[in-house]
Amino acid sequence: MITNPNAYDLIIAILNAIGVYNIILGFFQDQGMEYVLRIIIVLVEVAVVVVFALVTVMFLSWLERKMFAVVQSRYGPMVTGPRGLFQPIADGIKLLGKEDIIPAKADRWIFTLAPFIVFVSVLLVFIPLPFGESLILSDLRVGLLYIIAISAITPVSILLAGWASNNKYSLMGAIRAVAQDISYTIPLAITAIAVVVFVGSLSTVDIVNAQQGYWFGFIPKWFIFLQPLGFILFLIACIAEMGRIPFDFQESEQELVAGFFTEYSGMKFAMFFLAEYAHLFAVSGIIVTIFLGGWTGPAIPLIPIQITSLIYFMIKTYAVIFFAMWLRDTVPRVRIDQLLHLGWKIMIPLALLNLLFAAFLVTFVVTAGVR
Amino acid sequence: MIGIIKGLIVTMKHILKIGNRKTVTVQYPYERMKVAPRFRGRHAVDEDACIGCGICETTCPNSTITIVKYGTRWFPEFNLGMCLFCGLCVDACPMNALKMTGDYELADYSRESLIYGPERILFKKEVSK
Amino acid sequence: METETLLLNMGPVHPSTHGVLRFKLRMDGEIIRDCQIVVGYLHRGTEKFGEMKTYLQFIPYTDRLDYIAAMPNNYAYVKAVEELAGIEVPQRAEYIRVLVMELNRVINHLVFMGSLLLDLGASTMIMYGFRERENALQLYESLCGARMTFNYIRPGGVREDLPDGFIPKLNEFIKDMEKRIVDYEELVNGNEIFLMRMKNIGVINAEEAINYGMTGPSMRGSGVDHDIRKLEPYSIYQDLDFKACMRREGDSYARYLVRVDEIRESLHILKQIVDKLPKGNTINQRYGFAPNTGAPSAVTSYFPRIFTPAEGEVYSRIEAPKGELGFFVASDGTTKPYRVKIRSPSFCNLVALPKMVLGLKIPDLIAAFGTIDIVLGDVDR
Amino acid sequence: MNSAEELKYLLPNSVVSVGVQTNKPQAVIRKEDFLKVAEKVKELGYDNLSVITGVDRVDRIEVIYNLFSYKKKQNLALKVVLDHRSPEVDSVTSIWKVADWLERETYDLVGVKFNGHPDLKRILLPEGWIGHPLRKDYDMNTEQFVTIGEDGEDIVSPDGSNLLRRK
Amino acid sequence: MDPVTIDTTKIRMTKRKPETALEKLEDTNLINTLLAAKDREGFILLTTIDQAMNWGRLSSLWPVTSGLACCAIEMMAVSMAHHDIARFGMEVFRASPRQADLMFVAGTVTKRMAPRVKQLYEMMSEPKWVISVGSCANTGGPYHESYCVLKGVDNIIPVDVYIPGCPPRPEAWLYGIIQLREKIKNEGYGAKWGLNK
Repeated sequence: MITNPNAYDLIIAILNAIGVYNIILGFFQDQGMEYVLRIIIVLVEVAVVVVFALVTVMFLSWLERKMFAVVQSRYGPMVTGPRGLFQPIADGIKLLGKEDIIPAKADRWIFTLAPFIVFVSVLLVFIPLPFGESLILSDLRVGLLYIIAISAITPVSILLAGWASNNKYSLMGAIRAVAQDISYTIPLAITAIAVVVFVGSLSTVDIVNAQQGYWFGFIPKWFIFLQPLGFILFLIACIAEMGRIPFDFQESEQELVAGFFTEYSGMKFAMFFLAEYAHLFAVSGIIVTIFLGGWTGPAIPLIPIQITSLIYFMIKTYAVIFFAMWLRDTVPRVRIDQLLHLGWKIMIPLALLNLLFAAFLVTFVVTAGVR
Repeated sequence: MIGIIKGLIVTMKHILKIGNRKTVTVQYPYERMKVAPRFRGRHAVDEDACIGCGICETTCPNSTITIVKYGTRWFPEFNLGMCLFCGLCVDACPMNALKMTGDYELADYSRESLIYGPERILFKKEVSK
Repeated sequence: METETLLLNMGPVHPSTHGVLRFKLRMDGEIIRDCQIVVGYLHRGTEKFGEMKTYLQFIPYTDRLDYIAAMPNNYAYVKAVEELAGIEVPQRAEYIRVLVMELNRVINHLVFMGSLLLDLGASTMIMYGFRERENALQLYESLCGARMTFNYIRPGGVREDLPDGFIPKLNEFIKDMEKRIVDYEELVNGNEIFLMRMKNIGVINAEEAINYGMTGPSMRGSGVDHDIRKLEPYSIYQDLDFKACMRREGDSYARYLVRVDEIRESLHILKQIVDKLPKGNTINQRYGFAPNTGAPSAVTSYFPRIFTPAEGEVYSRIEAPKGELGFFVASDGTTKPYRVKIRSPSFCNLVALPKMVLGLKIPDLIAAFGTIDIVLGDVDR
Repeated sequence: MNSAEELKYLLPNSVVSVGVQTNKPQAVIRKEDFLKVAEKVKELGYDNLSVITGVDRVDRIEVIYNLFSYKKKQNLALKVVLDHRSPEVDSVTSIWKVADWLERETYDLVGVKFNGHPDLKRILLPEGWIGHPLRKDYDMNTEQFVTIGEDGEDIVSPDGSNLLRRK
Repeated sequence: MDPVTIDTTKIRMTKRKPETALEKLEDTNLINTLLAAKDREGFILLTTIDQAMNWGRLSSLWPVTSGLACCAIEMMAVSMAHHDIARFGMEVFRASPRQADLMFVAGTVTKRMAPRVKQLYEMMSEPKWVISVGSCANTGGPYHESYCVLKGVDNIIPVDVYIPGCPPRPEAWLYGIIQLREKIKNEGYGAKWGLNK
């Protein structure tokens, strides 16, 4: 089986192109430590992704505040740096220097551990996310399953956080978060499977590759056109999964003060804050990958495909993020039982119907020669 | 779904600033709103007109005003930390000596500094010739 | 299945209690089994101040009762004093009074819409509401020098006449508001999530609403077609054309819609006043209390220092934006009232809340509570 | 015939006198018969209890009920005169639900005891506050402080040492 | 409403003591805050880090959502479109005191509310600041003769800035915030914890 190229291959290719790879490789081979080179390259990749995630989170928090402001006829952050661009940095510095409070009756270890689990689990989603042609940390053959599985860790850690805080609001927020995540992971998975039926592979790279090309010469072969219902279901499920308005029960401020992180302060709170925005980016990336053609787009001459694909991916992801923020500025929050009602009684049957429709399409239309 | 889309359109109109939906923020302190002439801010006492009669002191609902000696004459002293800014003292002044200015930048670091004695509120009316 | 109930204490500092109110809830999971309301965290003893201050000095205190719509408070107290002392008011002053009160009703309902939507989690509406409110506040500032605590209405008239350029600005505001209401309705009214949260929540029928002492728009949401402006027309309301807005459903959505309609109705009244505004004095010269204008030639006449209404008692009520606002004033013939009792709409409307929310969930409690539209300064006094 | 005179006609023994409260008819009721009169008044269609006011007249305490009928569009004020030392009157909570809080408030601030009220305790001031502020003999100079007890309820004490900050 | 624009280019990087609101705001921007390091005693590198920390703190003051009375409505007005507290990075009203840095005591502190306000203050994580807004919170204001109102919130918690007004205009409010920024700028790191006075 041919594996798709990933970022590791890309780095080696770049080193080769500059002509230094053999020298470095030779150096490590002389020492008999070829594996050290592999580790170094992997660490570089990880570092790039982590730095990218942090910068994105900072930018997103700024963007969200600006966006919020624009909708509401105001300016948003202005004083700190040009157009308030340094605002997230100031926030970060401040949160770094805040007192770290652990309530007396809290479960000390779990209370400390929970924010780290949330943050790490969100970062793990970045592994199989194709940012561009061969710009992927690792092309897992079970990529989609991996993403769904990893996102299921988040509610566990939220439950830990809510339970360990020994606060009634935290506990209720945590219980709500778990109920919500469980009921939305199922339609999420079923809709994703409908796409897998078309592709025949769980690998995210394969999913993107299957969306290259055009029907009739101008409609891109994105799954949103084959699966409009699936896309809407997936989008709703993703917003619920992220816990954003209209589904932000875990921290619904007017009801539960600050939900599961009511008792958190300082850096631990910052971890939740970072995880929230990193999650927003990751989930938007997944939506783009599955339904909006990933990094595909018309090629531009003279520019390497790695760069153009990255740009296409970013544009699409930010469009999805924009939509999520736009929706947040507009609608109120639904009630928790209405949310569960929507999840179990409407979305799951529709998702199953959508799966059936996909199977029908694959069997009778696609095999008949459209693809 | 239709209702939500309608709402989304309204917010999009604000994003794109269609119609009269522009940004309304006044960026204090870079720009300031005009303060209305009748605005009830910090007090000011006309040095020449005030006779220190104490009518403002009795009119004040909550004893913000005390009459103190300043130099050789008596003037009111305002504890702005306590003031209602209701303007009853201005209405009651028989000499038209008291007025309220448009000055609102009064925040300070201690409670004592909010007591505005005659040295901070006296002004001399410019005599027009 | 036997389940344990959870005691949840919401407030007094909680984002959605509109100030310092406390709910003691007994919860079965998310369902409210028992709701007790604890008030009094903002009790400032205003009624005692009524006895301690003179008639004139008490007017600023009334501003601080319902601080979102302070002008009706001013007016209700002054009206009681006027009835007690038998003071006549010039026609222009009456028109100006109604003008400022109706403008205040618009402001109050804008704040209501905003804070209700904020309670439901949508924070854009409150920005729009406060944006328009700010324009109205600028009108108030040019009129009486303050934004929220006006101290404007005096026994026998009003403190000052309208400033130059007030009416054109008001017209601009009315025109602007009429366009903006359409925006609000598109943003909020049809929104499915909003409907899901509001319909059939916190239902109370007409008979219960009256028995629980609800008044104002909260009561008219239950199908009781009563408005004190119509029942006992005071000031110049009998000359104006308006209707009491009413809905039959009795749920949160009906109470919300009544208020939206009332904004329209108030704008309609404002337009009529602008057309009809007569010329003349703004204060009864006998009791007049014209302020210092600074000009040396200005005729200053004073409210009599020793203003002593005859012995007696009066209960006078008006239709404030939140409901029936009444002042009971007892005089013993001295310069200070013997007793001032404030019948505040928020206090009485709040009695019905536990009745509305039993068996519902916390988010419903917040939604129903938001539609009653209370202000804690008014509840606790 | 105004509404107070109508009431006098219907219940001649219970109504002590008929008068006016500036521009509203007012009937003074014997305090023993008050609950009975209230029930009768409700039957007559006075469905809205606007306000309950307690007035401390130094030698006596008056409680004034302002009623309104949405059906007849009429006003009526009822007045009960109570003993200053132990002011007690029957509760009308069973007739008008709104009386629940209004009576609690009158109890809190004026100190009128309402017999038969389901939950007569202070409402605006914390439980344990000494004195009724709207009595004319209330001492305004005594400082009382509130602290929070273990169960989250208020505790009133004249000592504010664990609340006030040492400067 | 026609705002009066002020030319800001001339005031940047002034050496003299700031007096107007605009100068005070300019005095607390990143460059001026870092430059203040050389005026402080101690090793220059450490004081620079201190000042960077101070800059972070003064630029990102998150208030706790707690309104008490009339001033709370003006607090809402400050955060709304016309005045927009978000320009200072302060629109993040945290409902949980653990995550907040700043408490506005906006309104009358009654005797019954006082222990709760104190508790709320104690729940906030260091470093924390308090702005007392309006006459009621400053001294008891209109209600200072009342039987059930505390005569000034500084009787129970330390207050950094007092804003007079009843209620203060939003601009007065913003001026108070600028005064607080100025105060934080001149604080030593850990001054709140009593480490270096």
